[in-house]
Amino acid sequence: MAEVLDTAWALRWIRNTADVISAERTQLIELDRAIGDADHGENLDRGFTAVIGRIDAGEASATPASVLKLVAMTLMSTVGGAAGPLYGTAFLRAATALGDAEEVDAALVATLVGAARDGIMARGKAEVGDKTMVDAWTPAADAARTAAQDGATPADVLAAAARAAEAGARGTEPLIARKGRASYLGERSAGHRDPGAVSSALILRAAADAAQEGSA
Amino acid sequence: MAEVLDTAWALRWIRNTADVISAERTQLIELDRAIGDADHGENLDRGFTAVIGRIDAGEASATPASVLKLVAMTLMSTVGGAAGPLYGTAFLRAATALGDAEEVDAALVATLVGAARDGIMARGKAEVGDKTMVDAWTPAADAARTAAQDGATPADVLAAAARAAEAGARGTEPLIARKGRASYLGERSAGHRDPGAVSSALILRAAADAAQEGSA
Amino acid sequence: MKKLINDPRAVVEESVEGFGIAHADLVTVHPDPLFVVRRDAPVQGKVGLVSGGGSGHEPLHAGFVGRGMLDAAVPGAVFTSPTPDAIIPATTAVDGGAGVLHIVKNYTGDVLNFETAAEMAAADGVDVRSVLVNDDVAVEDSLYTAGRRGVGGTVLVERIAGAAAERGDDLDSVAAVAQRVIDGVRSMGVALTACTVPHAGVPSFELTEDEIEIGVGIHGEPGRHRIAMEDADGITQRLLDPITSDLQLVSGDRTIVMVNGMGGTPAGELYIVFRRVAQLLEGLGVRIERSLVGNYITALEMQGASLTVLRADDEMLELWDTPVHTAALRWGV
Amino acid sequence: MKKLINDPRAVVEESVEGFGIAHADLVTVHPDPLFVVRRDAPVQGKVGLVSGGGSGHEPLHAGFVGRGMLDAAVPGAVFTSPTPDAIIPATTAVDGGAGVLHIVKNYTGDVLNFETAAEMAAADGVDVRSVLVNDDVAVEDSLYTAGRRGVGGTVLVERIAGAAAERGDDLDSVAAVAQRVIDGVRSMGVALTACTVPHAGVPSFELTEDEIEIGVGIHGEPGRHRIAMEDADGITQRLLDPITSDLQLVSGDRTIVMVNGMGGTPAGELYIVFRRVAQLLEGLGVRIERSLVGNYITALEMQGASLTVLRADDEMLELWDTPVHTAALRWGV
Ligand SMILES: Nc1ncnc2c1ncn2[C@@H]1O[C@H](COP(=O)(O)OP(=O)(O)O)[C@@H](O)[C@H]1O
Ligand SMILES: Nc1ncnc2c1ncn2[C@@H]1O[C@H](COP(=O)(O)OP(=O)(O)O)[C@@H](O)[C@H]1O
Ligand SMILES: [Mg+2]
Ligand SMILES: [Mg+2]
Ligand SMILES: [Mg+2]
Ligand SMILES: [Mg+2]
Repeated sequence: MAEVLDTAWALRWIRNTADVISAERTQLIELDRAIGDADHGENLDRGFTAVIGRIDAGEASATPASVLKLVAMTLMSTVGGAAGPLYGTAFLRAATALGDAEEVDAALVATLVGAARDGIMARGKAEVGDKTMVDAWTPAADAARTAAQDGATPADVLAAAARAAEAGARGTEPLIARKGRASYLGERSAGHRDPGAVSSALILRAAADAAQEGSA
Repeated sequence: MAEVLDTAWALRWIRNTADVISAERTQLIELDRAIGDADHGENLDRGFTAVIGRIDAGEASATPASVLKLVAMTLMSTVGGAAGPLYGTAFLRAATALGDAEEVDAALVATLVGAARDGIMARGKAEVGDKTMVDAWTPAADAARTAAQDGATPADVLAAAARAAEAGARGTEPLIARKGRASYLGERSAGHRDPGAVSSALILRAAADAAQEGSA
Repeated sequence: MKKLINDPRAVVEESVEGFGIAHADLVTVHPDPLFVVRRDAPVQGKVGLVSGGGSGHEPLHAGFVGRGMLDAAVPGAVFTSPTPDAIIPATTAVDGGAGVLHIVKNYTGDVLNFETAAEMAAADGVDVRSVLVNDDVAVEDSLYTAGRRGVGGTVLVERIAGAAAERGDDLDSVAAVAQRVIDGVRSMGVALTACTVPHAGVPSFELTEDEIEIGVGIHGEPGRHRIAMEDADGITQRLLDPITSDLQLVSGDRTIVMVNGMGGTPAGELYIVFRRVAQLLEGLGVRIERSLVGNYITALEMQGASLTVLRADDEMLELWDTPVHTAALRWGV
Repeated sequence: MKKLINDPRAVVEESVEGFGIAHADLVTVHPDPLFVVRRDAPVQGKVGLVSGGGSGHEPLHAGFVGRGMLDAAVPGAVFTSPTPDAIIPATTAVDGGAGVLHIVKNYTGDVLNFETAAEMAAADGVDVRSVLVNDDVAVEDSLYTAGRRGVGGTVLVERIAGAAAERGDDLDSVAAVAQRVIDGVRSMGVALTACTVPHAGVPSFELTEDEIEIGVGIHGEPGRHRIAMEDADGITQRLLDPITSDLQLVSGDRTIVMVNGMGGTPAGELYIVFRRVAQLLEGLGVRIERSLVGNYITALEMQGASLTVLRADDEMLELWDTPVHTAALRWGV
């Protein structure tokens, strides 16, 4: 197992994300249709397609942070809705946390995930339990920190984060939404998974897979 | 068999008509939905309901013609669409043909039906075969004249007219409409009976039944 | 059938009553027989303009009563032309001594009822003239049909003739300009869904999820062709082609164009159609001098649109631009 | 799904392009990033008004760009708030030196994107202020929700704040009158059918032939209660009651009332609703001083309506009556 992740990992992460968002576009639209306005999958797909376009055009430069910053700026200007600024902020804070590091070790991976989570919470003011993407990112950040403290590899830190995010996303199902569009539904929001939490788990799983692939 | 019809007959005719139009309202709407605009049954039902209201209020006076004139004026001002002026004119001409006769014999019955037909043709400019109510009234007028010439009773003259009108209405089914709203459909109007021809047959059958009842 | 209505038989009365309350500054509603007149009617010395027809086409006609357009509108039952007993008092109510023009859409019912009313109003001493709008190119205009239907062109006739009346033209002149508009205007419609007449309770025709009706009328009458669903650009071409060929539009011609919603189609889609019309006409060298995009002559809640093109001359454009103040069309005031 | 569209992903661009052609006398369309500005923008010395939000609510917002209303509209994808990269240039394009007011509907997405844009425009030296419209009484306004949604009241805020800006009020004053309108306006909607987002291709929710959704939003979000179909008078009461009680309307209050169609409901039905609103308010002694009946803020082709009531003071009424010249609202000019 590689002890550090690099720019190639960051690029694989984002390509994996674009692929899985495209593959899950319809499912994410369906989830949002149930308790929102049926656009989450469409918006993210549009955003990550634009990101890949800019990566293919050679706009990302040498460091992992430069990749994440490009993602942040592109999502901010192409996704719209709630998820655009939230993911935009998440990737921006993650990029800032990485600074100009060319290699990302386990501790820095945990920091990255935590910074993304903090960005989402700062921007959206949601708490754990409000049935939002925070319910995926908070357990993910906690799991990442614990794994890194326990000496896991970067890939394993990300795998722990992805697992926790997936459990968190599943856990949104019974909750009553208190933030975002689903909150208008009150108790009728219970019984559906939060689309943003589900897409968050997909993004973190893509990161873990990218780390896994790099070390294979 | 009575050799003459009177004002009671005229009133029975119109009540019968109101009843049968109300009973066949939906069928007439359906016929008009197929090749027109789905209002023929509604319009006639509204019109004859209004006629009955005015009869019940005692507006019709002593002669058969006065009943038919009331029908004419009421239909003219409550039915609208093509059928309103057409039936209005038909009943007006029929009333005029009766003059102030208190008793209507077989010859006058035939004259009445012929006058109604002439009124419809003068107003609507349709010919036999254009798939309109003319295709019911023309054979009815012809049959009435023949029956009267053959010495039939007024009730039998009307029965002959009703039978001919019913056959005429059935005969509109294969025709391509050349007048009225159904003409917009061109060849697509074939295969449906003309609603106005069907309602015309109902009106003439009501007249025959009223004569029959009176002589029973 | 789900509609925001009470008794299906009171739909027209209640709707016009609400219209009268909302636009009390513009119109007076006479409840029985039902007709709507301009609040300051009769305008002395001005030709009065009366139109009417079945209801369900709102804002036509009551929405076009007011300065620079109609003096009276006579709403019939849904999709059923009004009766002479309503048309006659509407006619006399707007006669300011200069005569009255009836603007009649070419449907047998409208023609017969307005004809009767005109005769009787004339007998009462009103100078009545009529014009017949028949702009629907979906219908063959021949000796063997009732002729083309009157559809979207009616709005343009009412506006331009209304402007001529407002500036003081006499009855002959107003009738003449109305006729010139009629001669130069053509329309064509498409339905994506059918509409449901309240008293009928079921849709006027059936279209599957993949079918559309080209050449549909404004009464849920089936159109000329039923074809598989196409994209907006394709449909727009199908609406425009018969119009340009019937009008024989050539490069340099100047037009007024209306893209009209049938009632259930959102404005965003109408602008997509308008965009394509503009592109296609530009390709032909035909100029759009003025345009309307929106719901002007509808068929209840039908989804679909119609396209109307008028070959306009200087006078029509000048009349078009004069002030108009009605519930549904307003500018310059 | 049958719509008059081409590529579902090009719906907004093509529609706004058509809008720009149809209303070239009023607006300029900037295609990329997409926003619409008043043709004479920036108006020197005038506070600039910018609004925007997801598309699919036409004529909101682009239909309200023009004299006496908005200076710019920023349309996002269908039902998706626009992004800062479009809001920022729209903001700077309409800054005539007197600052810019953002009129934001209260949805998380709109709030976050406008917030970001405002920060960045401020960093560019523009004096930016924001107001948040949250008039939908169907939603509980509490610490535990995202707060009430912004719906029909937005139209009234845009008109009245636009009038204040046009007469030369400074940024503080324009923001203050906008906030006063927000404080005094409430809305409630009903859906008879769902709408279909083009890229989703299936209706946003399902209603049977006998169900309606009371308290529906303008995005096909399910409402608060799903009930059995009722007649128009009953539904109107359900829309009005929560508004009058939330606003604590009392006899003698003066109001501006809007009965708004959701896109697929014909005008005739809206007037039936308006008639009932007028009767009920009259029963309460509440006066309707001004009214709008029509499609002003829609949810694609959804069938249904919303009711908006503003408790109006003298200044609001005076501002309301000043000239406005936009594609969808026009008077006095
Ligand atoms: N205040 C918030 N904080 C964190 N996440 C939020 C907040 N509001 C909404 N979200 C997330 O955004 C997701 C919806 O995103 P999207 O559908 O793209 O935006 P919109 O609701 O504007 O249509 C929700 O599923 C939820 O996870
Ligand atoms: N020119 C005409 N001459 C005779 N009958 C006609 C003519 N036009 C239409 N009709 C009759 O009128 C009937 C339709 O009546 P109705 O539905 O009440 O009127 P509308 O077509 O105005 O809705 C047709 O079925 C036809 O029999
Ligand atoms: Mg969404
Ligand atoms: Mg009919
Ligand atoms: Mg009819
Ligand atoms: Mg959205």
